[in-house]
Amino acid sequence: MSLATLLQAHLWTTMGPLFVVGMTAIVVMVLELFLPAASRKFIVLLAALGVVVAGVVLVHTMSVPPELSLDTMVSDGLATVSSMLLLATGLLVLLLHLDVNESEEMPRESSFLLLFALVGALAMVTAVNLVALYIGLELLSVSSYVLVALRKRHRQASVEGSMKYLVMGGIGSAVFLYGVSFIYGLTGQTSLYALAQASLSLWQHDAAIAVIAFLLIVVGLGIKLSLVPFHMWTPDAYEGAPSSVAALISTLSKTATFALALRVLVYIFNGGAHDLFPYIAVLAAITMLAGNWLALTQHNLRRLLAFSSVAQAGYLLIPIALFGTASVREWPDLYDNLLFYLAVYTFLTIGAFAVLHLLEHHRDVTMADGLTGFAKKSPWLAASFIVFLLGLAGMPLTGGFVGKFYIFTSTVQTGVLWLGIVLFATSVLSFFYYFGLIRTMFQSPLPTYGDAAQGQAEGRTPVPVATGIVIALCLFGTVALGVVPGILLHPLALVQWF
Amino acid sequence: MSMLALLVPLFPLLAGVISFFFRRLPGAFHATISVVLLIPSVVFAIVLFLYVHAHPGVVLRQVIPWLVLPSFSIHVGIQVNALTALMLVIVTFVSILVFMFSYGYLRTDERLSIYYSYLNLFVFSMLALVLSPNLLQLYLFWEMVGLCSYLLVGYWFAKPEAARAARKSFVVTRIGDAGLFAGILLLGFAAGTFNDADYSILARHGTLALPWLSEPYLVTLATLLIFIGAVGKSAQLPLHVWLPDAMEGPTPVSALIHAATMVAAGVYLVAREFPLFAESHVTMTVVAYVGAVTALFASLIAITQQDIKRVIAYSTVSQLGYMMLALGIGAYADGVFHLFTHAFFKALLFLAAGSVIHALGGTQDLALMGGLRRKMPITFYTFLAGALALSGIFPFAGFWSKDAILGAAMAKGDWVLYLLGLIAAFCTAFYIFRVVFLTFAGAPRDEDLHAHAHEGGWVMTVPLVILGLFATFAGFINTPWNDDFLSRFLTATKTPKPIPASYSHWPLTSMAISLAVGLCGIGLAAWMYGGGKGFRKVPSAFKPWYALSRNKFYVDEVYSWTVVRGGKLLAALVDLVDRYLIEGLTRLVGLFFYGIGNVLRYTQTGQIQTYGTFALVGLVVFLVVAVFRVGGVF
Amino acid sequence: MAFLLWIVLFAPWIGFLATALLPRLSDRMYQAIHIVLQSVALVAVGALWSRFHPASSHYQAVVRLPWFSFPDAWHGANLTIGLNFGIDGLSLGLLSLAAVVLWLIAVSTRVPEGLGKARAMWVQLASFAVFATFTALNIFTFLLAIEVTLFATFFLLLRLSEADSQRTAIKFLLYRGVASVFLIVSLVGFAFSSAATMAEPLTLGYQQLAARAQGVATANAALSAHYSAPQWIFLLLLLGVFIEEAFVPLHNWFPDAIKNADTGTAMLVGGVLTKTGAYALLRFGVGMMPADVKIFTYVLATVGIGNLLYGAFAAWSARDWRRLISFSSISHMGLVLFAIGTMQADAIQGAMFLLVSSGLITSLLLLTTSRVKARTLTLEWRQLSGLAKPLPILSGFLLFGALATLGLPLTSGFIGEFQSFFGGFAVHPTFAFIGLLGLILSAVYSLTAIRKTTFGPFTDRAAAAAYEDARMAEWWPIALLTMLVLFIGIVPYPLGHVFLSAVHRLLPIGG
Amino acid sequence: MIHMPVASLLALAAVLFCIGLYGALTKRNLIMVLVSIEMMLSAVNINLVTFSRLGAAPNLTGQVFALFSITVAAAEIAVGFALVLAFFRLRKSTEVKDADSQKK
Repeated sequence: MSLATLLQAHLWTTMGPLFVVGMTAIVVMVLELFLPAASRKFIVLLAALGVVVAGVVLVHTMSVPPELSLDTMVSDGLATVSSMLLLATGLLVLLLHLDVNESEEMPRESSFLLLFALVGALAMVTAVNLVALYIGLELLSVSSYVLVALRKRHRQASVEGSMKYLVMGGIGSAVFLYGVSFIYGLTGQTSLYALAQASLSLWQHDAAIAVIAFLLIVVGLGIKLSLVPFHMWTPDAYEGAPSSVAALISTLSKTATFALALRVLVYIFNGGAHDLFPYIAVLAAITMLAGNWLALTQHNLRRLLAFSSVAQAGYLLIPIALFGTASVREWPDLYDNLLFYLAVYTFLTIGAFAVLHLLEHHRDVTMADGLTGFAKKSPWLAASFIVFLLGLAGMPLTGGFVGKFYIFTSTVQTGVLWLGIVLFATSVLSFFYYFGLIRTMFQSPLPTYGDAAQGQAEGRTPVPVATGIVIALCLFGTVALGVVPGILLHPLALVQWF
Repeated sequence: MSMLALLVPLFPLLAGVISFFFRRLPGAFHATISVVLLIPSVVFAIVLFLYVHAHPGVVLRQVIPWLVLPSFSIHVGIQVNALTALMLVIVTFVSILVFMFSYGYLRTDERLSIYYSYLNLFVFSMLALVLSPNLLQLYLFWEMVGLCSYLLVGYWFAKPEAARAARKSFVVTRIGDAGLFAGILLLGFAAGTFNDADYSILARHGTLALPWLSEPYLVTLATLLIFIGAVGKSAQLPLHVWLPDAMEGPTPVSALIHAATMVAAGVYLVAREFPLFAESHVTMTVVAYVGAVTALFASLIAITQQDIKRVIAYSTVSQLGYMMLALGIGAYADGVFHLFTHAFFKALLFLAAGSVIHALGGTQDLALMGGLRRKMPITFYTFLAGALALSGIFPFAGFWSKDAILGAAMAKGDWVLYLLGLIAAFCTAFYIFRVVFLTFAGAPRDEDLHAHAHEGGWVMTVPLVILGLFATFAGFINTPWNDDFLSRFLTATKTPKPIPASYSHWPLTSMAISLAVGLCGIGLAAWMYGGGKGFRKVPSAFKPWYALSRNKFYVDEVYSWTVVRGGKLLAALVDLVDRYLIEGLTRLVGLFFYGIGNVLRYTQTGQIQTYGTFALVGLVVFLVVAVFRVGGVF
Repeated sequence: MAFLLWIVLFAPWIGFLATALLPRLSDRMYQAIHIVLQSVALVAVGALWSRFHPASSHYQAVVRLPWFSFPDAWHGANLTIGLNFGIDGLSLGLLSLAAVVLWLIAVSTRVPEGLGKARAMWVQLASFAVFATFTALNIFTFLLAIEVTLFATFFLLLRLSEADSQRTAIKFLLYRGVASVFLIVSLVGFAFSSAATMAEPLTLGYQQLAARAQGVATANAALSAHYSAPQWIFLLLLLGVFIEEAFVPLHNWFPDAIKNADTGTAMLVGGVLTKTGAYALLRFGVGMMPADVKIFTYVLATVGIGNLLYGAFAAWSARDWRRLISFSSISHMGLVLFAIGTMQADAIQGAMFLLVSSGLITSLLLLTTSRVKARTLTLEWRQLSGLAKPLPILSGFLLFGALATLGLPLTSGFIGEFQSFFGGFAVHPTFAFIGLLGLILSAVYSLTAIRKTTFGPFTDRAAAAAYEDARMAEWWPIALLTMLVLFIGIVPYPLGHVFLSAVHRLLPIGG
Repeated sequence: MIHMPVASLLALAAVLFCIGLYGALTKRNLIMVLVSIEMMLSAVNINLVTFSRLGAAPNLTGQVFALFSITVAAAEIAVGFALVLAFFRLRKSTEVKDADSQKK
């Protein structure tokens, strides 16, 4: 490949944000190494600035038609929209990190890892080549493994969580890659576009191997997406991770992995979609059921949120499962579904983790019982938490309702109504624990005995500025997407997805 | 003219409203305003009666739309025909006397305003019922009079018996009302209107039918259902149980509602629907037999009752049975005639009994009375007039009307009915003179009470005297001498259509027999209780029969053991099901979800390798399924 | 006219926002805001009456609020979602009921100490949602409103309940949550399947859906002959309705909610929220899936009459007023279901009457008993007797409520009752005859309650001194409800006329 | 050039993958677990390289892919060992079963 072709390859259009974030990451890494601990705040802000700049670049990208560079990176609808979401997520996480960094006494080399995770995530959504996708996936994963282990306050849980994440993630990567290797073997291609063209013949000639490859890929991604029964690392990792990292792995890596899964599965396997995607449907159903069911009896707040995110992953999987029966005309609908709900989910989850962080740090609350009297002591914070929980439960006036309803309409449209029914039925199951938390917040505190006084510190919970901004933004996002969903839905309607 | 008819019920309504809202004013005010405002009603009622008499066959009708159903409109308003006009006179006339009497009777009661507002509401409802242009409005006020009865029976609500009796009166009549309700709706749907004037015509044309029931059956079913309503209201067998208990209310109330007017509404209803009833032979037979059996049955019970009001209450049941009997055998005019006379003499008996009770400070037990003739002469003579009327002794009112019924039965040749009626007539004469003797004759059985006994002042005696006159002379309205004035009046109108006069000549035989039977009854009573003999020992041969009668043939007990307890049992069962089964199931579902959640929770062992194993199992299951699918198994 | 509906809907909404966002005011201030805005809504509903044309066959006072669209929701075409509101006779009747009850909640029920904000906020949100439920013109708006009522009421139950608030609130939430799932699935399924069968664009609007169902008024009449929804859709709808209406055996949440909630919330739940299910059945079942209603007519009749009797028997064995009220409401709703199941125009009009009437009577009883409880501290019968002596006014209202419950003529309950049976006798005579038992049982249980509480001897002299009968400030709301119940019973013409137009709308074929 | 049957190579990879998986799920020592994961990745690499030469459409991509995979695996194992070290410092153990402070 000559230099000339390289230059003609619209690198900036496809990889601009990635470059910016990557460069920021390196700068931040270097600075973190040399600057004294006192200027950590500045460094995190610098990282956030980099993300903002990347966002600006991305907006610029959106104004030009989709490009493909190096047969690897693309700036199609899915790439740009998910990149936007990822950058927004990254920004929120970084802001949250600003405060978490202080309170959790994390080692300073954390901001750049967040940025590298973001780079990986961006690569996952922009790449259309299996090799690049894999690199992105691993970049994100490895950064996350490290990040999870960085929580000093609960050292052991942190390391253990990270260890479990790493082992399971490693197995997942291997399984995923093993599946991918068969695809490569059958077609000799790693470019998704080429694979998409070969998809039908792949299915017609080598159905057996294709099924195995499909399942391996699904299981590999399932581990990353924490789908049931591959989800079991999730609560432990969430419990161990610093709050900002927990927010990161529950949102950023989910968004990126879902986008990747959508691309990989749909591009490679649409030839046999009718036979293959029902597996995903079943997986989605099991995930929704088991995720909610597991959260039902959970009292540890982090683990509860972890299981809830498992369940939410089930909801998010529905649009992908629907590709099995959807006609090409209906595909954009499924993209819309997925991205809209991902956006909603991101706001809800980061918001919830932000509140949870304050609870943990300032009131030393880890269990649901600790929420007793929360509503009375910190009404605004409690109100925000309630909004996030209502959103997760899919109540109207939050984006959760619109998102779920939208996914549901797609299940009806594509004739997989049973999945829609499971969606709403398990939502009712989730009422029990989401509203259970709300209920606890309004309980008056019980008389306390010695150590049982956990979380019942007097007075309001102080809200640091950065976290406050995060909560406010998430609140705004949640409510805006519920009250005026058009602000996201209408742009989504215009996106040329593929 | 129709405006007049409209005004008739409005005066008592006005009086009721005034009484209700000006509670603080003294009792005399309420009594006065009630009586005064009822005077125009009485006058208008009489004017209407005369008007209808002057224009035979006229039907005054004035309606406004009340509710528009998708299939037709329902109207409310007034309708006056001969029957209505007669009823208006009866109701307003008896009411005004009772209003007067009440003040004497309840002078010291502090809730007199409530009493008068209830009573006025009752009169209004009764008048509106009578004036109803269609069956639905009739039903509306049918229930309203029931409500007023409930309220007045429960007037002394603090007495547990009164509270129970009030509920019982409402619930038992409600059973009948349910039948009436069904009947009205069936007819309404079949005919497309609630105007009952059209029903008999439709029935005769054979167009009265439902999708699931053809014409003759529908008429029979509907009339039987309506008759159930009448049975409930007029306390006929087997729904008579509420009326004796309703005597817990103030005595004037018993006189007005439970003797003269409301209980007669059942008879009025059957009379009103007579043309339709006449279309169904089955119904007519049922009506006649229910009436006859009730007449006898109630009079048998009345023989042995200890409570003066209960005796008269059973007598009412019995007399209403006569009216039903009359209607059932087709003697329409005679039935209504008996209603007319009965209203006077029975109101009289109640009021006189009330006077006695008032004099004795509230006691109603015959065993504590006696010898009151001298202390309360007006009461005695008026009561005697009533008793003679009730016994059917010439020339008192009851003689003419009761004999007309028996004569009609005889003329019809239905000997069973005739005999039932005759035996009842004998019992009637016996039990009422038993009361007369026990109350007024002989020596006082309780000196204390006797010493304080006195007449109740002019507000009480004037109504008694007026009613006494009517009880004596009202029968002359329908005698062969005046060419059966009332019968002609009633049958002259087109609706209800004229029916053949039940008998057209002097039924001397029948008159003689019933007079003789009545005198025998009185004689027996005189022999047993006359001359202050007081209660006789019952010969042991009659003991079981006596007990049977004394205990009202155990009807209440039967109901209590079957319907009431059955219902309560069922209710308790439902309660158990609800509290334990359904609540339990709800909890079980909750436990199920929670339990499964807990089981699932134990899979989170904290061991990485368990996690991996679960993932592997998942993969393997998928692969196995895939293999089977490729192999065509799934 | 549309602006009136705007006011009705957004007055409580503004109230909700204001209450939620205004910083700590005194309870009294929050209540003042609440009362003012709820009154505004009530007045606007009153004004709607004056402008409403019963003769028109269209939805009136239509408010269209373009909102957003779901991209590519139907074969690549966007599905436009608007917040569309409008009224027909049925909507207006139920809207009025809701406005009255919610206004009374605002002005006449006690606010627990320190919970002024919570109550004002959630009641106003619930009130917005309830108004929206009854006036929604498309499925999305309807479902949205149903869900909002769900969580608004949850918070009310949670914060304000007098006893066992946690359990009550969660039970309510889970039961009705399941119901809303059924409603969502069936209604959206209905919209999609009708679009699929008719090969027409997807729509969620009532008018279009009803037109499709009835095969009239569409552009291509030949194509759209007559659409009949798959039976499972209707079954799901029915299940949702059964839970919303608290039909046995899915009623378990209801007695608990009535028993434990504070008076205001109990009025909201018993007086308004249990009417949404029947409203849905009328709007969607009768109006859009008439064929299915006819197919399932025996199911409806069985469940309806079953509930009528079950509710009556359970009320008979009740030992306190609140339980009696809840089961008598269940009993009334049973009759509503029976009436709807007959698909007779008269009966359906009756069902509408019954809905309004039951809401008013339930509220009346709840309000009255709350006043009684404020004095006696209990509503259990074994601790009450002879209340008519110390509390004549309240006892009078209690008696009136009981009489209205048993469907005494000239009270509102009778109108619906006779119409329901009127249609019932035409179609299901057997069921109707069995149902007559309910007429008797209602008298039994209401009057038993009266006998045990207000009648009978009043023995406790010490308490008598403490009991002070209600003053005007306390009884005027009850009197108002009494007047309404009486007015509808005595002069049913206006309401009947409005409902008549709705019946004609729902059943253009004539039943 | 020696003829290498695809099937045997794939079988080798499959066996290696399974051994790796088995090891990862059963070995008691964390280091052994990590090594087992490495074995799984090696199996993948064998696959890739095999297909790069003997696949349906042989090309170099597979080998490039394998190179990337090896690199990434190295990074991953480095992190893994760092974690094991941290874990050892905390618990004085490298046993898998000791990483159980979080459950349920």
